[in-house]
Amino acid sequence: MVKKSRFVVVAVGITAVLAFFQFQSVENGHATPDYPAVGVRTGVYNDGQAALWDLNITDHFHYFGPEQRARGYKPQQPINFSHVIHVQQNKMECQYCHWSVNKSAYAAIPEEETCMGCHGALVAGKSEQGKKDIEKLKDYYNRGEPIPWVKVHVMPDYLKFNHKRHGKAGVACQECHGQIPEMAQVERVSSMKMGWCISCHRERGASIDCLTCHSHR
Amino acid sequence: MVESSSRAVVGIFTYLDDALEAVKKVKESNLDYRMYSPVPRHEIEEVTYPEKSPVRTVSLIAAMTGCMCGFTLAIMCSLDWPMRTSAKNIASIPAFFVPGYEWTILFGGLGTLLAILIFCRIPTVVRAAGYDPRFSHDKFGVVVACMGSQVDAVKQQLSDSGADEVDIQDSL
Amino acid sequence: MKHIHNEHESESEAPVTYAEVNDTVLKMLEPPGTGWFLLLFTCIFFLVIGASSWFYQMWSGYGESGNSIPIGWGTYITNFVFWVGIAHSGTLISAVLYLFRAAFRQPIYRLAEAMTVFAVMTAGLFPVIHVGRPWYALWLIPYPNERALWPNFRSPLLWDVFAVSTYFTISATFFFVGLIPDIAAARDRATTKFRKALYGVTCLGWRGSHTQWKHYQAAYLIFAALATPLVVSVHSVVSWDFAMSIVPGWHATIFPPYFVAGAIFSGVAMVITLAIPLRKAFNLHRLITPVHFDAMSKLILLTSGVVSYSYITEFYTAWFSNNPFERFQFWFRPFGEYWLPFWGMTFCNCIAPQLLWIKSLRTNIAFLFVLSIIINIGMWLERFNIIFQSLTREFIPAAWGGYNFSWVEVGITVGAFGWFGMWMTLFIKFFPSVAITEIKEILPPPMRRAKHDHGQVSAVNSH
Amino acid sequence: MKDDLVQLNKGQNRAQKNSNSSGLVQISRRRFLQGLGATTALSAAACANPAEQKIFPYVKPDPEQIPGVAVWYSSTCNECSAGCGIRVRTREGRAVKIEGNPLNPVNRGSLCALGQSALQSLYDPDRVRGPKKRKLGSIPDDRLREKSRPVFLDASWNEVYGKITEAVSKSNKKKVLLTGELPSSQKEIVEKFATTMGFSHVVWDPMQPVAVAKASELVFGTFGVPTFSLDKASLIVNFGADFLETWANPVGYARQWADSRRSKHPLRFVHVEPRLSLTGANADTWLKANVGSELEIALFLIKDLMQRGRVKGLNGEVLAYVERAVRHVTLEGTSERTGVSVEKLAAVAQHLGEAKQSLILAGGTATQTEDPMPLLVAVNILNVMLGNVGHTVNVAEMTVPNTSAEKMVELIEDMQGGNVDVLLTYNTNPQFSFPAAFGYAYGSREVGVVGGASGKKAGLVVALSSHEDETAVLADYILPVHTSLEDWGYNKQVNGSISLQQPSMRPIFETKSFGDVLITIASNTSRAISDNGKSYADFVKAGYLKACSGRFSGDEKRFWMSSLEDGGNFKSGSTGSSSISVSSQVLKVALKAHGAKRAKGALMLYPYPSVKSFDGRAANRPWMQELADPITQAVWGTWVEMHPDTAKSYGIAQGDQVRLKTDDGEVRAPAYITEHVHKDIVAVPVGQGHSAYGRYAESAAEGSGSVFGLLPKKLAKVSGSIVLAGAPVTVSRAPGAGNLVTVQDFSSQENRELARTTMIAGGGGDHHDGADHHGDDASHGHHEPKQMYEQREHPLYQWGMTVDLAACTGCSACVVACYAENNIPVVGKKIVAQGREMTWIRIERYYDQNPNSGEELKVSFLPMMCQHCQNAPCEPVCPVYATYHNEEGMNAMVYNRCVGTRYCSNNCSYKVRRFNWFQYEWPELLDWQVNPDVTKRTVGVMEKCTFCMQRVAEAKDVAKDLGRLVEDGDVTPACVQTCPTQALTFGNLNDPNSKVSKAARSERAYKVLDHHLNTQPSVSYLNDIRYKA
Repeated sequence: MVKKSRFVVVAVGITAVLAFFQFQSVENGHATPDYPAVGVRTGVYNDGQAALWDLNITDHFHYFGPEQRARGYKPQQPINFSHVIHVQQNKMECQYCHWSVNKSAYAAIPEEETCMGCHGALVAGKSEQGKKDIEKLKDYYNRGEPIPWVKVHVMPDYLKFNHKRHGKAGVACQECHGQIPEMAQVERVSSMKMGWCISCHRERGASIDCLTCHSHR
Repeated sequence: MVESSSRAVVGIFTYLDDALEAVKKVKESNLDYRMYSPVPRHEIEEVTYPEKSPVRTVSLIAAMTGCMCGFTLAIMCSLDWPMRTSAKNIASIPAFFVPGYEWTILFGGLGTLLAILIFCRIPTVVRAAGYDPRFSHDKFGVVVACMGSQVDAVKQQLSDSGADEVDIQDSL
Repeated sequence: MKHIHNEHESESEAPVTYAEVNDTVLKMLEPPGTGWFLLLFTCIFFLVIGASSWFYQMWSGYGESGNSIPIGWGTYITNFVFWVGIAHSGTLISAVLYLFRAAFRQPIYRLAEAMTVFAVMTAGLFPVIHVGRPWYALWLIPYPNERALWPNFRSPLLWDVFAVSTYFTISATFFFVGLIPDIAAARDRATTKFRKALYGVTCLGWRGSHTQWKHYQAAYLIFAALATPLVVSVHSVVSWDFAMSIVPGWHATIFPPYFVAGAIFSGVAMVITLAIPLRKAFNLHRLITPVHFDAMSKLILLTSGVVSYSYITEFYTAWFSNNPFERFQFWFRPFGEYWLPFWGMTFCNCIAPQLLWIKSLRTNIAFLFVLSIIINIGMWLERFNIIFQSLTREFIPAAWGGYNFSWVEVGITVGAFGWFGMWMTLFIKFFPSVAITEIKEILPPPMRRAKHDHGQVSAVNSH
Repeated sequence: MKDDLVQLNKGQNRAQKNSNSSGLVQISRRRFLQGLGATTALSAAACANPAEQKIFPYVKPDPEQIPGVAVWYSSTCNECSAGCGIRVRTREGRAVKIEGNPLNPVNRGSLCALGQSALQSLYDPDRVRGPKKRKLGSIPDDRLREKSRPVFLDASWNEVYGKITEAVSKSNKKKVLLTGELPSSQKEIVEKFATTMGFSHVVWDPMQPVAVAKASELVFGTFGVPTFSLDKASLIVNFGADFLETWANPVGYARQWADSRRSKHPLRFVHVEPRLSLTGANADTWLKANVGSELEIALFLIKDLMQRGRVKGLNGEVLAYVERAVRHVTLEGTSERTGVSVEKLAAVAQHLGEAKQSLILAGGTATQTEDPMPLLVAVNILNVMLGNVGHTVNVAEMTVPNTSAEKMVELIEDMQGGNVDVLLTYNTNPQFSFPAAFGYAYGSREVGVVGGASGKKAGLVVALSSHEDETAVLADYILPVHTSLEDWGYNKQVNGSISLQQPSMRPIFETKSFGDVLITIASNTSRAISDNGKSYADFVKAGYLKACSGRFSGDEKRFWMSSLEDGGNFKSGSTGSSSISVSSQVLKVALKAHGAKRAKGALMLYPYPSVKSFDGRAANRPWMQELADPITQAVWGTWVEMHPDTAKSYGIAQGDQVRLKTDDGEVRAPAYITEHVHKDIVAVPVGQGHSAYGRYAESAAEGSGSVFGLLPKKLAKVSGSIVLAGAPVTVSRAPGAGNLVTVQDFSSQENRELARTTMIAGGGGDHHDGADHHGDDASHGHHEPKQMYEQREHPLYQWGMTVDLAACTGCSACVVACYAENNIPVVGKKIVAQGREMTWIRIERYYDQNPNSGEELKVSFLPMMCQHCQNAPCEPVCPVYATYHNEEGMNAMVYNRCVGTRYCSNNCSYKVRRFNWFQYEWPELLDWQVNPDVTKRTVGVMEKCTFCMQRVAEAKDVAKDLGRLVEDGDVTPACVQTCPTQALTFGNLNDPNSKVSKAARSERAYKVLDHHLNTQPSVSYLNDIRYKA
């Protein structure tokens, strides 16, 4: 009898842990409720649901797959650029800096000159850290060196995501990138696994032809 | 050990017909018994368990479930994300006969295994009353469960039938 | 059962008793000698060669195999088909012959069935070895995944996944269920602690009570009935890997029966190859008798006939179809660049077995051993012919090309034999490789009052 | 070398760097290289997490660039002197693809294989990356064997400039500037430089048809190569001019030829040569005449015409001269001496006599013999007699080659005599391509400024070169100059159009423009060749605007900008002259056939340029090495073509190593046995056998030695060009196995009707009448079997392609285009030998003896790429849907779903699928060319032609922005775009008015194997058209 009960305890335990992660993933998705009012669920869809069942170890463990493709990847950047200050507090538009997002498949990282447009003479930073970072920026700029930003949204090869098309179809930035305006340090909030993309594509009646995303471009 | 407690009387037989003789007698006296043999014999079945085994039904149900699951899996998976290959139908039933068929067999087999485990009460760690290692070798055994008062009669009955040895054990 | 017994009697020896069966078979499980260890380590050595070859191939790239663009499948798929074929006769002997109540199966069936299970285990490795990205081979399994993708149920390769996995599960279950009473017998005789524990656990507490036997018998019959169609289906499905394609030389409706016959042919040969040394090593002469070899020889003769007929039919069909590609292919096989494997196959599979028409050769153990190996080589060549020859000369002459045999393939092929041999070697020392219960079943039960003609037997007592 | 090329990235399958998907990478070069180094280092640590990926912003925005959007630059191709217009596609500042400029009348949007491969010259990993000086004491050897390879040290520009200034000012002997054939702008600045600085200018380019130009002078009175109009002719008789491959303007001529061939009245094409060339393979009648007997045929044709009374344009002494020459010519005699049958000769003569408009051509190796003039003169006279001058032969628009072998010889003699003290070389490689017997290497060692420390060794030979080729390594200093893709320039065409050349990207290394180097040298010696210190770019702009003066009114700047956009100004000014009388200079040439002089026991050497090797400049470009030669189907390195009978007599079998020996040198190469060379010759492609030039060129040579090394030390009579053909060679079997790798080992179609031909009768008649199909009946092409399954519907698009075999010449430009566009790895000779080449499109070449006309040879070229079948056999067999059929009729291949069972390849009846057997990597610098729109494939996955779906996606993207559907012409896959003959068309089959659907409905259309297999390909082929003999 003892043995049987032990088995039950273990089973219940495992189920509970799984359920915890299950719900937590949903919880995470809803973590940032209402900024700005885009009125969509942010980066959830079926995130993690299928993945829980996925036996594909290569996608799950860092030993086999890159950590950079996991949700919650939050690398340290060379300059502590804060979207909170720029977007939330100063109400800048995403496209002001990421100007190519509606012109190209790629949403460009802003040129240093764009930064220098404000920071060159006008804005020196309020906090100590901020001042330091702006100095760093100026250093890079004066040396003519690009800032080696660390890629947050590392996508696997042979996936061609087109920002322009998604933008023009009315997909808000937050839907995939999460509440960037509230992030002092940018973090990957969506798994950006295929099932996640597909659930949205299905929901909105977008094409689920493989070549839509796995064409070369 | 109380007199009225149940006991197991174990008769060890060399000859099959002797053992069966003993079983018949035990059955007449309406006692609970178990017969051990090193080999399945239809003679034993005729005497001890003439009815059909329920295993067959379980297997049938499992196999039919398997067939359904196989086809369903194939069809549902294909329809979930319809992808055309060549000009073939999305749900091309002839092709799905293979998973359907294979799962019929697979489920049937696993169902049968389950049925054996259930009906034969295995795996078990419970020591069987009256079991003797010789029963897997070349001896037949008849174990009769009886109340302490019946022990002697049963013992007599078994030795009369030709048992080589008759032991008395505590029943579980 | 009766006539089997008569055959036993004809050997002018004392009839076999229940006790003798147990004694002889369980004696095989006694602590192994040097020879066994030597065999085991040889097998493991081969396995290490194979495993390291495979790892080398994964590390370096699939190009370490000999495949090229016209010949996308090569040695590995040949090995796959070969081992699946080997597996077949095991099921044939254990299940089909059980249903037909062919009593000659009893002494060899356990061996055949072990061979089935281990051969399927070996065969199952090859599709994984042969794919370009083995670490993604699990995508062939329909499991819910984060990509929301399912496999293609229209692909013969997926059928393979179903067929081979089902085959492995069923034959392993069948094998194990058959083993349970015998393990129980071993348990009852076990002396060492390790063996007691091993058998105690694996026999699942089997006692052999009348209800257990009743359900067991019923279930066993059902298993046999379920495994029987597998004998036909598994190799049919494997043959569809070829027959469902459009490659000249592959695209033929004769393939399923042809493959099944070939499988049984090679499987029986393999049983002989294994049974002869086993019989000698463990002195099983009284259990595995010339009668059994005679019966297996006849089976070989029959299947050789079927296989030869299939070869002829292939040629006839190619000619009759008036399809230029088919015609070219079947001209190419005997007279083209790779004529040697074709004629080797013809010799091994069609000509050599004809010697079995001679009765004395059917029970000549040495001859049978050699012949069985020849047949195994022939059957490997048959798969070679089907796979290589068809692919090397397909539709577009500009794309015709050759194969680059590599030592990596040889290593993996050798490793497969090591893998198979290792399991077989371990098995014969740890589990009864001759079916105790089933042999006992065909023996007359000890009766005090002889109802039939077995008065003699009943007089013989054990101990 | 191949190890460098195919860096088998062992065990690193998963950790592939995806530099191609990070379209934002735009950083300084140095930085980029550093990053590259870091990535490599990290990927060396197996099983570790891949390095965190960086994303680099621009420091300053580039107004031209939107990250992820290609920028195109119009320019001019400098690979040969035809001067095709090109458009260079750049992504984030890197040139990734070269295409033809559709506005340029020379090539009308097409480009040959060589022109496209210029990218790999730009990104040559062995490029000279900075100025270099020879290490003291490392003296170059004649043979430049590995051991004596000179060592170069880094130098600075100023150091070398200083040396040059010093040498020029000290110079008291000849100063020579040795260049290749230059585009107009460079020619102008060189002229200026030469006159100002007192340099003499010598030009060497082995590919220039100097003899043809000389013959024009003799017959028409002007030195130059006339412009031909192939499309106006109804009959072409060609003596060896490979105008579909390398001769004159191959892209333009191929287009003209094809336009006529697929028209209702196709021209008839007769080709005479001793070795089947690609051009000959496209002929209706291929005459394998005895070596040197081409003149006999020409004379016979003249005689035949005279008998027909067609002596227009000949009069007086010229007529007498011609009459004298053909007095003894008879049909039988000609047949006997040429080895061409009487019937064929008579037929050719008859066709010629009946043709409304014809064209006689001579060129190529046939006119680079010891005495080429008689043939060329006879051909010109034939053109005059036939009235072709002014119609198909435009003598008013003559290209004038500056190349002069005589001047080269003079220069070498001067050098050997110590009469030269400054030698600058640019864009030419005489050490490789000038007959070694003349001793250029020896001469260059004698060049020096007198007064140096140790006799000669203060010498000054400066190579202005972007590659360390054989000539450059002989120099004392190497100054790295821009490749044509980094430089400015313009080229004036004979018809008056001017094409402009502009840099398509910033220079990769510390290189300078050739023009700027000259300007600096001049200014350092206080002499100016450009106005007050202006750069070469300014010189080009000024020169261009001056040349265009009168072509524009108004804003000069706007005109300049629009010219840059268009790639030049293409107003053609001149008109062809109507008729011409034969110059009496011709009388100097004895029109007498003397047959081939074959030394006893020796065969005649027949070197030829091919689309694959050209003159040798393509040798260090992996694409061109791996490209299968369309005729032999051989890859990497060189080979020796021999007739089976000849080979047998020497005991040589296919692939055996063969030694060719002349008095002047030796070549070892594997034998290629083919019936389509004359018994008396050994044919060897030129351009291979480099001893310097780079890793690919040198390793592919395998120590074979260059064919130019076999040539005799003599110049041709009258024309003064080098003697390419005819050197007697001793052939023997060399020890060891030759390394011959061909991608196609079987040449027969086995009657499988893969490449089909419509045989037409009659001279120039409408081929739609009396069409007679080669092989089975025509209905196969329009075979519509009953389908078992409902066919897939294609709501919007059904992409499809047609291939017009009548237009396809087999030139393989499409193959290189595909390599460039789709990031196809070059795998090297060893892996190709294993049957693992990666080309997505291949040119199948079949030899068929046409049953309708006896022994007539019929060569078919069949471009084979993924057929995108509607009933694709590959699709249903894939267990994981890695390949499937999409709504747009494409056979999709999803690489990252592929497990690698290779079942699809087995089941592909066209065998067009390619498998990544290893992890192929691009060596540093060549990887700059990788197209960011196309994924590099990892090990273990299948790949194949995608119909350039990245271009389809781009077109759809653009169309969507414009709110419309993709229209016909919006999408052109790389192969279709570049096809010189426009044999390929691509488009939407759903649209009944699209070009491709019209072509697919043509009655010539058929689908390969479809009638057997019902695969329903999306690619239709149009029957080849050939005349019955």
